[in-house]
Amino acid sequence: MDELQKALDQLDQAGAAVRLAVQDLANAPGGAADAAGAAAHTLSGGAIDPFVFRFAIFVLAIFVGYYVVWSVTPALHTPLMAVTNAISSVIVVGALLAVGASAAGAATGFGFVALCLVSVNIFGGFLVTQRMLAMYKKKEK
Amino acid sequence: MDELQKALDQLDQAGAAVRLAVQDLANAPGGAADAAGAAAHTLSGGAIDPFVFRFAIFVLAIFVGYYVVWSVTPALHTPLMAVTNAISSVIVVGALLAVGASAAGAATGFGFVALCLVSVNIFGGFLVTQRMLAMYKKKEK
Amino acid sequence: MNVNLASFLYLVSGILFILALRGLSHPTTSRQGNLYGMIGMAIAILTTLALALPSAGGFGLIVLGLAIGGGVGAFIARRIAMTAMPQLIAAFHSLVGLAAVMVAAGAIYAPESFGIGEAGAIHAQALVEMSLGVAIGAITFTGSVIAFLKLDGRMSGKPIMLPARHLINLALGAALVVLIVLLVGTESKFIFWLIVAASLVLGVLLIVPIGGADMPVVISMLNSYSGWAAAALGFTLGNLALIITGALVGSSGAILSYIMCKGMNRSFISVILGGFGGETASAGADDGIERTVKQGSADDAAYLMMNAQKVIIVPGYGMAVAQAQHALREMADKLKANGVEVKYAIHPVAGRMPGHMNVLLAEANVPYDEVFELEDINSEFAQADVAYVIGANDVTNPSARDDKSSPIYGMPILEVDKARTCLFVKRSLGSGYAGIDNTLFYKDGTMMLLGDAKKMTEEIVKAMDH
Amino acid sequence: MNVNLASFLYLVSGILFILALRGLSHPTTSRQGNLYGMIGMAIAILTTLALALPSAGGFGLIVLGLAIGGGVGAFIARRIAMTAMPQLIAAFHSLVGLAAVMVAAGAIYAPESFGIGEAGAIHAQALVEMSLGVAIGAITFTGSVIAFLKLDGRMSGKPIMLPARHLINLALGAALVVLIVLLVGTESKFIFWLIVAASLVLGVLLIVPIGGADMPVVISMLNSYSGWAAAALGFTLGNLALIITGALVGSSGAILSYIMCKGMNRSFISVILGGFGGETASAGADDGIERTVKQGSADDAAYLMMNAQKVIIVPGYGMAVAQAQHALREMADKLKANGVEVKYAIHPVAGRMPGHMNVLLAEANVPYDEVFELEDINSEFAQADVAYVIGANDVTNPSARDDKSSPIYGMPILEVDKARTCLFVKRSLGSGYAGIDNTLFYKDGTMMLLGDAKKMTEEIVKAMDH
Ligand SMILES: NC(=O)c1ccc[n+]([C@@H]2O[C@H](COP(=O)([O-])OP(=O)(O)OC[C@H]3O[C@@H](n4cnc5c(N)ncnc54)[C@H](OP(=O)(O)O)[C@@H]3O)[C@@H](O)[C@H]2O)c1
Ligand SMILES: NC(=O)c1ccc[n+]([C@@H]2O[C@H](COP(=O)([O-])OP(=O)(O)OC[C@H]3O[C@@H](n4cnc5c(N)ncnc54)[C@H](OP(=O)(O)O)[C@@H]3O)[C@@H](O)[C@H]2O)c1
Repeated sequence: MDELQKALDQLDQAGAAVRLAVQDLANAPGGAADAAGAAAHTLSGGAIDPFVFRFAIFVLAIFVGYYVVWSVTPALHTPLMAVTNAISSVIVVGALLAVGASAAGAATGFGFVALCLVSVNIFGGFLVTQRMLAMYKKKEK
Repeated sequence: MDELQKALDQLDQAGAAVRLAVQDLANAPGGAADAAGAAAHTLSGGAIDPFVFRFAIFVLAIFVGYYVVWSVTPALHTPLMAVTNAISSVIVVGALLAVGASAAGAATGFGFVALCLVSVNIFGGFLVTQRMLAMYKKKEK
Repeated sequence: MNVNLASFLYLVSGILFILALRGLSHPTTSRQGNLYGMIGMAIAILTTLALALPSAGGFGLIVLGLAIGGGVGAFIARRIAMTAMPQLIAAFHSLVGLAAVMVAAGAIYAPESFGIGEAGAIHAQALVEMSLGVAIGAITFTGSVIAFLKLDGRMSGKPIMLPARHLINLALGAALVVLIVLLVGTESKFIFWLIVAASLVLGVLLIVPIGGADMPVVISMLNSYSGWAAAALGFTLGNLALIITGALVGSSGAILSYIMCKGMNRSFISVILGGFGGETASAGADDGIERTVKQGSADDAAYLMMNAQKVIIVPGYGMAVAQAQHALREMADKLKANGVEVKYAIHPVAGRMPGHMNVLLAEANVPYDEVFELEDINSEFAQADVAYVIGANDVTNPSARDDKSSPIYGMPILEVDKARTCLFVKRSLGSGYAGIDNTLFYKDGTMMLLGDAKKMTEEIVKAMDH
Repeated sequence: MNVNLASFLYLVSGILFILALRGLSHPTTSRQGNLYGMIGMAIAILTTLALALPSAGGFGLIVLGLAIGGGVGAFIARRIAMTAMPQLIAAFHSLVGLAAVMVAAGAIYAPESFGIGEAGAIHAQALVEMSLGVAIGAITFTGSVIAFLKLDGRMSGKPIMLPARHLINLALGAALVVLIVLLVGTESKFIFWLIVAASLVLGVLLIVPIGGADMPVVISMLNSYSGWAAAALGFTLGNLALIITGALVGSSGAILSYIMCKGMNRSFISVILGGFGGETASAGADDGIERTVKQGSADDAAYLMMNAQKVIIVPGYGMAVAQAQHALREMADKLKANGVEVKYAIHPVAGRMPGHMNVLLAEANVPYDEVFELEDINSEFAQADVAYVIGANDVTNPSARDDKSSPIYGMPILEVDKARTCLFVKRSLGSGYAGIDNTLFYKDGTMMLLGDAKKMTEEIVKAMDH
């Protein structure tokens, strides 16, 4: 009887764990609730691999990039190079993850170096662009 | 003892059901595997609500729409109206779901009406655009 | 079919629609663009069929629906006269609007097939998105029907001004909001149909006070609406093709409305509030100055143009009404054969829809590289011997440039008054859509050729043969 | 922070970057655009910090890193001479490339912090995306360093042609592919560093054979690469800001390369294969025709221009070398004070990077509405009395227009030969970057003002005071 009780307790615990896991899934991402429903009738979007969405975003961003860059006036092509350089240092996001979130060690070191490098770029890039753009003036009349 | 056995059986079944549900979640969508992992360390993108992605796609598509429509030559503004009309009948997707997938009944009826209407638009829209565009000719030299 | 593959294919079809619009940046690429659009639509349809395999019966219904609708659509597309384009587009819009309502109804009646929950337990987010879609769809439907009737002349273009209409509209709008909240709470089908009914009425009320000639702006606006409705349904269905297309169509309609309003130098709000245009009595010139008009005959016009070096043709709404484009082309051919340089000048809001004149000229085989936009040709009028203004009026009115008190002051105009002689073909000295007297009629260099645009042009062609 | 909120904020920062580039469509909106860019970057940084709250020590390190890097960056940005822009941009690129390598290394050493799996069990997809990112980053790094050295004159601009270099590059590329496959299989850190090393070498080998003057194309190409590297890392990290930014930067670099190649009428492939430009001996004219050159003095030039009605100034690379922009502006002021109409004409590839001349003129306070693009001003040379060509050469060479056998045939040129008189300021009769003799030097209407651009212009200014 004792063993049975033990077995029952374990089952209970296991059940609770599973329930928790499912709840986790259902709560953390707002979409997971949909996902559960979706598995049944393949139509809802909840169950789609995020890679597809990212890819869609990537492709549309290329279109936007294409149009937005062609609309830049040739007189500002040098600032354009400077500013694209500055914004490409948004990989600082990766550097911050490596420095801040990981236990001290090699990764922190790499992250720190990356952070220093892109910081040069962030500050240098935007400031030099600003300096250039400040020089473009209209004719005073 | 019998009742206990019954209770145990039920628990077993319940456990199996939960396990199946979780497996469903993990298998069906390629990303759900990530999702499970992601709940742990908030960083991976797997756990993001698809609504965010859809919204990103929507916003970027508005940018693309803005640029692509401004790049249309004014001489083709009438065909532009015709063709946007034609492509907006992509809601045929919803009509097809209603007709095809649902049990016969009101939904099928609505779907059928919708399907007829947008079909007029699909065929009419693209064909009339084609007819118009075929008329734009260059000077023969 | 795997959902990931399906999503990817929907993305492809969205991209193809982008390429379809992109093709319209030039006539030579436009035909290919249209083809992309068709392929995109085919992909969207096939993907949906593969994703939710219909039963045999369902499949039969689908083929039937496509055949009926497709047949009607193809028939209309073949037969419609180019001059009836504005009406046709309004009519097509109304179909999209009604279809959006029907799709939403289908989703309410069979939520499982749409993956938005079970009957009685539809996701709240889906209900909100859907009711937005259905309301916009219904407004688009009745609004487009009214626009169609006005454009087709089956209903007077005169603005119909209900008393307290703003109040009624506001009340209806508020009622809609309340109904949507109730729908999310109760999921009642009755409330769903109430939303539909209220939106249908709102669509009528919003559009009747707008004058017939403002209908192009209205159509574009409704086009934009239908795009946002499609995008809302796209969110509900989690469908990338719908979301992308909705955004494209939404921006396209908004931009075209903007272009038209700028071309007329009016604010979008003033158009939407209505009351403008229609059969406003032509004001006449009551400033006490005696005005004389020089009237000419077809023979005079033929003589003048045959002896010119450069003629610029300015078509307007009257050319569309009279269907004079073919006669015009014949006249231009005669002139060119005689060594005269001929160009066409198109104002951005000439006619009754954007690009209206361009389509008609293209129909009459005028090569598009002889047709110029306002900015590109306006400086050339000063070197032209004759400006042949056929059925255009407002777009040439110099008071838009010179008279600060004119209601159209600030609207860009084609400067036909800079040409040595200005020939004006119209039926009377009446005003155009804006209802404003055109001072150009009384100018020295102007010769009026009163009569129907087509008949007059044909007579001129005949006179040229003498 | 909630992941959904974070994703939304990353989207916002991506949109702000789009608006930053959009602002550059006009000088007046450009400053606001740059501000949007800064805000976008701040949002991306703060979001990341809030999402993965660092420990106190980590936070200290982050502040330290930002301070060090930011200080150096701000210092450089303040001090750098405008003429050194090409080098600066190359140097900045190299930093982004190296940082991408370091971030990828961080991800390999601490995959948990990046949410891409556990050490020893990193997702295969992430490994592939990461190794692409790291390879492109490493190539960008060494490639940009070489470009920097060549542009800064610390390394000869002469193309260095290794024997069998195409074979070596192909072998290295193949080795990279094999290494990436091995990395995905083994997740070995040693192989990771082998990939880095191979890519670093490849970066050097790819760029050394390209002549110094082709470096602008190379920089743009590397810019584009760094964008794609960022996008690849963005896929790994599931970060919308990185994906959007990567796509923007990638397209921008590609389009600028395309514009430059078109401006030079060369194919992108021929640039990348290298061997062009550098110190090619100036060919000289060996066609046996005797050529005479009319040489003038500063006084002659001053006299000619003061008595002109319209002067068009054509700056080129020599103006940047001599830093003559301020003297030039002074000269233009004198002319304007004397009632002469002065305009500037900029060729799309004048100087050594796109928009190079525009920045320098802006630095010297030349208002941007006096500065015109090739298409807008080329027709005006025929009405100009003087074309003042300062340090430009290839972009005026009429053989690009007239001589089908010329290597630059088909490249659009500024038609300075249409002006009544053409003043050429340069130090010798040597050729420009393309190494082609300029037949304009020997034309009747041309007067050579041999000397340093700055000195000569200053002398002319002095002569104008007499
Ligand atoms: N295109 C658009 O997208 C758009 C959108 C909204 C509003 N609008 C407005 O529409 C107007 C367009 O200007 P518009 O110059 O093209 O046209 P308009 O100013 O409306 O003038 C058209 C003229 O054509 C004449 N006409 C009518 N039927 C004719 C016939 N059978 N034969 C000869 N003449 C005939 C009329 O004069 P008679 O009665 O004397 O013959 C009338 O004055 C503008 O005011 C614009 O703001 C255009
Ligand atoms: N802008 C870009 O993005 C870009 C990109 C790639 C390639 N390029 C190439 O770069 C070239 C640009 O044409 P460009 O006309 O601007 O320049 P260029 O043809 O290279 O000629 C510059 C001239 O300036 C003279 N010069 C140099 N230093 C001088 C000084 N201190 N004072 C006076 N003159 C001086 C040189 O002649 P002396 O030695 O006789 O003084 C030289 O002939 C084109 O061939 C283009 O294809 C440009």
